Amino acid sequence: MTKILVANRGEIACRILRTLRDMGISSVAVHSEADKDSPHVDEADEAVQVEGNDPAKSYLNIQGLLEAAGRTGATAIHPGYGFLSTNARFATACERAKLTFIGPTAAAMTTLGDKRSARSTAERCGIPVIPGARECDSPEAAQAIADRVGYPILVKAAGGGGGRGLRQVDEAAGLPEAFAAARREAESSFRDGRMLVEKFIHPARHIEIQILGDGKKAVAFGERECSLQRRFQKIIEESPSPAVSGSLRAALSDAAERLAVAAGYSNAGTVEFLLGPDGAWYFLEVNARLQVEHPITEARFGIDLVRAQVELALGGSLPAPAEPRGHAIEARINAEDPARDFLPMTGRVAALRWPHRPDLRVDAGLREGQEILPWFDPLLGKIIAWGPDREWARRRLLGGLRDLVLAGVPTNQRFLIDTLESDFFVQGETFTTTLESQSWTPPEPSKAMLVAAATAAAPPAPKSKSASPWRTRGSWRMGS
Amino acid sequence: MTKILVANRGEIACRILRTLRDMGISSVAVHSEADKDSPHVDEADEAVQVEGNDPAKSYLNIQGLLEAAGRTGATAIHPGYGFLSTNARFATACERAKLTFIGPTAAAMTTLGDKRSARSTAERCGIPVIPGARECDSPEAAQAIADRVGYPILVKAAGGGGGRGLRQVDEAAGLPEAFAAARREAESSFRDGRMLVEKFIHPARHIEIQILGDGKKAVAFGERECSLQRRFQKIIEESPSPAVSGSLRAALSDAAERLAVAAGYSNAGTVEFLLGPDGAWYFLEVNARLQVEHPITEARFGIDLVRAQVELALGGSLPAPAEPRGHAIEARINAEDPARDFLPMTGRVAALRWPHRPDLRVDAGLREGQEILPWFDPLLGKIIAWGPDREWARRRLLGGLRDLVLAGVPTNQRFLIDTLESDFFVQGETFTTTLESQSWTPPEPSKAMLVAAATAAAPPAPKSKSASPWRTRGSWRMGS
Amino acid sequence: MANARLVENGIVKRVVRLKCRGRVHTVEVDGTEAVPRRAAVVPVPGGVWVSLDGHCEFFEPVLGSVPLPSRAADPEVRAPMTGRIVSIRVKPGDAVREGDVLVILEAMKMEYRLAAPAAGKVATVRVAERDRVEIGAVLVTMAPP
Amino acid sequence: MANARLVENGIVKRVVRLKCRGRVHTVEVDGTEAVPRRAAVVPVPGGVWVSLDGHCEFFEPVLGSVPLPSRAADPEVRAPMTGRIVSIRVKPGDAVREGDVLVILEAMKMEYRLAAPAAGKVATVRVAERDRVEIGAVLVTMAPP
Repeated sequence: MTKILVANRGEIACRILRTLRDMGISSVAVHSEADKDSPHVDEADEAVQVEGNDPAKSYLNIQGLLEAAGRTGATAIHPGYGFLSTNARFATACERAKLTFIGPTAAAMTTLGDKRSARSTAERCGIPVIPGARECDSPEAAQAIADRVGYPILVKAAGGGGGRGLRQVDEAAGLPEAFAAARREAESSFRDGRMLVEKFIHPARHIEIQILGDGKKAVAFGERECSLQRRFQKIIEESPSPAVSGSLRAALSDAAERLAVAAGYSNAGTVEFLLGPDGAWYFLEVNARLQVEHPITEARFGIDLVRAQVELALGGSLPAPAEPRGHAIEARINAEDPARDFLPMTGRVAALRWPHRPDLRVDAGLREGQEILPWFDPLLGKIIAWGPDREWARRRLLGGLRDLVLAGVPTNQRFLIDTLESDFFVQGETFTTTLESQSWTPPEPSKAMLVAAATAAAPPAPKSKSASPWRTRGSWRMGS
Repeated sequence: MTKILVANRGEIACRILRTLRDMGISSVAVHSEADKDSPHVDEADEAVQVEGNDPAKSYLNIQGLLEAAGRTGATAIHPGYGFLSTNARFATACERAKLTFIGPTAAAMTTLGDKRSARSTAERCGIPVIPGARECDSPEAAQAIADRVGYPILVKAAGGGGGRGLRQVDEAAGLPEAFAAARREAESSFRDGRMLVEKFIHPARHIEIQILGDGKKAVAFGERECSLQRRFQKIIEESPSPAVSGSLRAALSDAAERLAVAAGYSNAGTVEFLLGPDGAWYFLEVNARLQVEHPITEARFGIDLVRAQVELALGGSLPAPAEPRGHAIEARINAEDPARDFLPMTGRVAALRWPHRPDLRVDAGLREGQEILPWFDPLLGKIIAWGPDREWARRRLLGGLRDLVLAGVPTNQRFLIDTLESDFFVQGETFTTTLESQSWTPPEPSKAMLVAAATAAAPPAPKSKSASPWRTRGSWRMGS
Repeated sequence: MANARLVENGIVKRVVRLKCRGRVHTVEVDGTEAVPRRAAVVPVPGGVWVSLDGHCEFFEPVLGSVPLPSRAADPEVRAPMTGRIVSIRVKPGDAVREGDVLVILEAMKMEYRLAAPAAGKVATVRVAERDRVEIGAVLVTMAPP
Repeated sequence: MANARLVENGIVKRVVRLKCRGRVHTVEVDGTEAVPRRAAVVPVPGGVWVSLDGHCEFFEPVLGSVPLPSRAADPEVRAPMTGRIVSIRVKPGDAVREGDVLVILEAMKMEYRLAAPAAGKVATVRVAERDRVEIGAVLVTMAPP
């Protein structure tokens, strides 16, 4: 009997748990003390509290997670994304504890999850890589590489991802501080302070290929364009990319499949590329796990990637790649203030109404009354629209974002709407630097919003005569 | 500038209004006095109250609807399903008022919407029809036909649909009363007392073909099997049908397209067939409008049928039929008691939580606190699941139905779950008489449900002494 | 009486009789029972709806010889058990209909939707969101319409 | 007072001042205004959230007629969000220029550099490295140069 522990929280834990329920597989949720009332806890058949020094640490507590699996009789672990999903030590620990880790083997994860090792594997496969990317342990070593390839450069964590431990450096003077800050972030986020330096390709598009592997073969499931990023984190993703031709898609898919096969990669993974302004493309890195933006691939290919992950991990065979259809766009709803440098926001969800309409999918793990805590990623949920073409998917997504009500914590909702309505998005002119080069000012609240707020903030005097303070005072004056 | 008035309410009005919003088309809702707070009113840009002698009559008030269109400057009317959607007089009145009726022309509606005329058109096209189906104005005439084709027979309204004005008669003795009852229902539902009598094919499957026409050409979008019915109304629909082979699909599609072309049919419509136990099939009738179950076709073909309807009505060209994909199943959530002959139920929605998961669509127009009124169809909403195969769609739909919380009014939720889990459904052995031949008993409430109810219904006595009414009374007695 | 109290090993057990679809069920509860939190428990005038895993039923407490005071007459809405206020749906002056949800209370891993016992106006709201409230505490007071 | 009342043609008009994203808006309402019903209006302690067509903002009623202090002149540097102090770059008595980094705060796995709002002198440092701080907590106070 298979029983799967989901070592994650939030929308991705909810999403995985729902597929497990549909598969008829028993599930176990884990949670920190602060998360004991979080929605993902309700989605599982059982829930176990795992200790941690802060609420996020519970999900990084390898020993605690293995104990939770042992106590509940779980036979497999799905790591989701983030947290321990790309931690080879965790994958190894699961293997030792005779738990099926739903992801690549620790060996493949080490080969492709580590940026340096992934790069040399790519080079051996004849896949182009970004000039100058070398590991360096000091600001001085970084400076030497930068001098060779020229500024701007990127300093980034060798063992990380998700935009943390990443800094752009435009000139030599800024390098030492950027290097130190990136390393601190890398150490705190990934417990791994190794850094890489590389040439900054500009303007570039971020194109990634979804793959599924069984250790011997690998199949590509098209590309996703994830160029729209703030603070190096993706915010709007789409598939297909408006910039990828059939021949480019074939080349990228072939490269991704070769890389996966070379590493003996099993389960779901993503191979990221940068597409330069001259049409040249470079291998960037491998995300050896499920991605936040996986639903846009699911919408086009009619596949449930979590189900495919579980089936592959349990010894199933690779699904046949279906013909993709139409266009899908995802928008991430974050608790953040786009008007103040996307500062993460906390608060309490005071009202929540997700949109419902054809070909619109909502992935979230949120409820009214829930406290948004500062220790976690600001992602509150995702809205994914599918359409027969890009324009229809864009309109559907806009419709969904306009219908969404999420009050009590500031979010990027209106920023997403304005971005999807911008000329650059309509024209598909999306680059990794697009959002940071645009300044966004929140629109003034409309007359209707102000009137609604004024009415609620200062309700009119009651109409009943006895209750009116004016009437009362008048009578008094008359009587005095 | 196009502006569309939606002459309907409930889930279908909400669904149409959302597509209009995504298309950037201004919209007008209409509502009866009792419906002024209903969800569909909020979904439109404008709303107009239309008078009626009872809350449902507003939506049948042709003059009132045309006035609402005139007052708001609407240029077109979408009738949804039910109400006036297949009323040729309404289509004609719209044409006269220079309003685009989003549906077939009044002429095509008359040719195919009327059962007698549709049957003779089918016969002219060489499409098989059910033996003995003839119009008859008296029980005696009906008896003569029945004697010829043999019992059981069906008595049904010539100008109706949706199961109203329809009776099965097993022997001659029951005919007079059944005929009278069916005619009464037909007159009250459709203001049309003409009746048909026909041979009852048994056991039969209900198979229907979705078509889109432009008046000259017609395109089929696969079949839907809608055999599972209670009180002659569909309750679970799926596409494709487990009983339809590729050659049968081609034959049915060809018949549907030929019929539509013969009638000069434009816009969306559905051609219904009965599939007999011997594999023979018969033309049944045409639904000259959008169907309740249209989302399962949308899920497989990646088409928005409401958008296609609007575009066709505004002079657009027929969409190309895409290759269908996977399997889709719809379940209708009705306010009714399956344990008491599906008696419609009323009440107030006290709690409502729709399911969210990949490839699950919810079409509804319902909110917490809403009163379910007795004048309307008991349909509260629909859950539609897509999957790469039938079994996965079935499991997804079951997952969604189990997650749904809809309290305050009795519904068929648990009945739908048990039906989807039944052997006959799993094996695809679904016939129009399947549900009425099964008896369903609601399961006993589980221990957990009873404990939850007991805790909430009779909370423990307050611990504070002063707050206890018993303590207070005791003191009184002591003092007296 | 609907609810008899038994004391067993120092734990107060209550015996509750509930009618569901015409059948009376007798349930013993002592407050230590675990109910899955995905259960929705929705008290309304006259009883409570419980929805769990797609099975939703209405339960009506069966009243014995001593009639309980009519809920409709009670101008005070009290906490049925000790817990935490999750959400307040009304403010003073709001007109409510019978059955409108006033306050959502979380206790024992379940949400309780406390509804207006009769149509009327909200007179006072005595608690704030996130407050911990004791059993029997007055949460909302009502005035006639 | 935040809300003045005007009487015009027998209708009581109220003038309400609301702060949204630092800007004060003055609104006249008489209760006859139509607000689209799809707008969500969510009162919470301290103000009200309004969400309409995908635009959601928080409005705070402005009390009193005294002008608000200018932000630039604010002598207190506060935590923009709840988090942990990673690094403190100044000590009391340090002269700083506008934009100089005073404190680095980590929250949601990212670093925030809190800079001097104007040139001046550091008066007090109220936190230590590794402290957890709540949103709005004063971290550093400034004195004129």
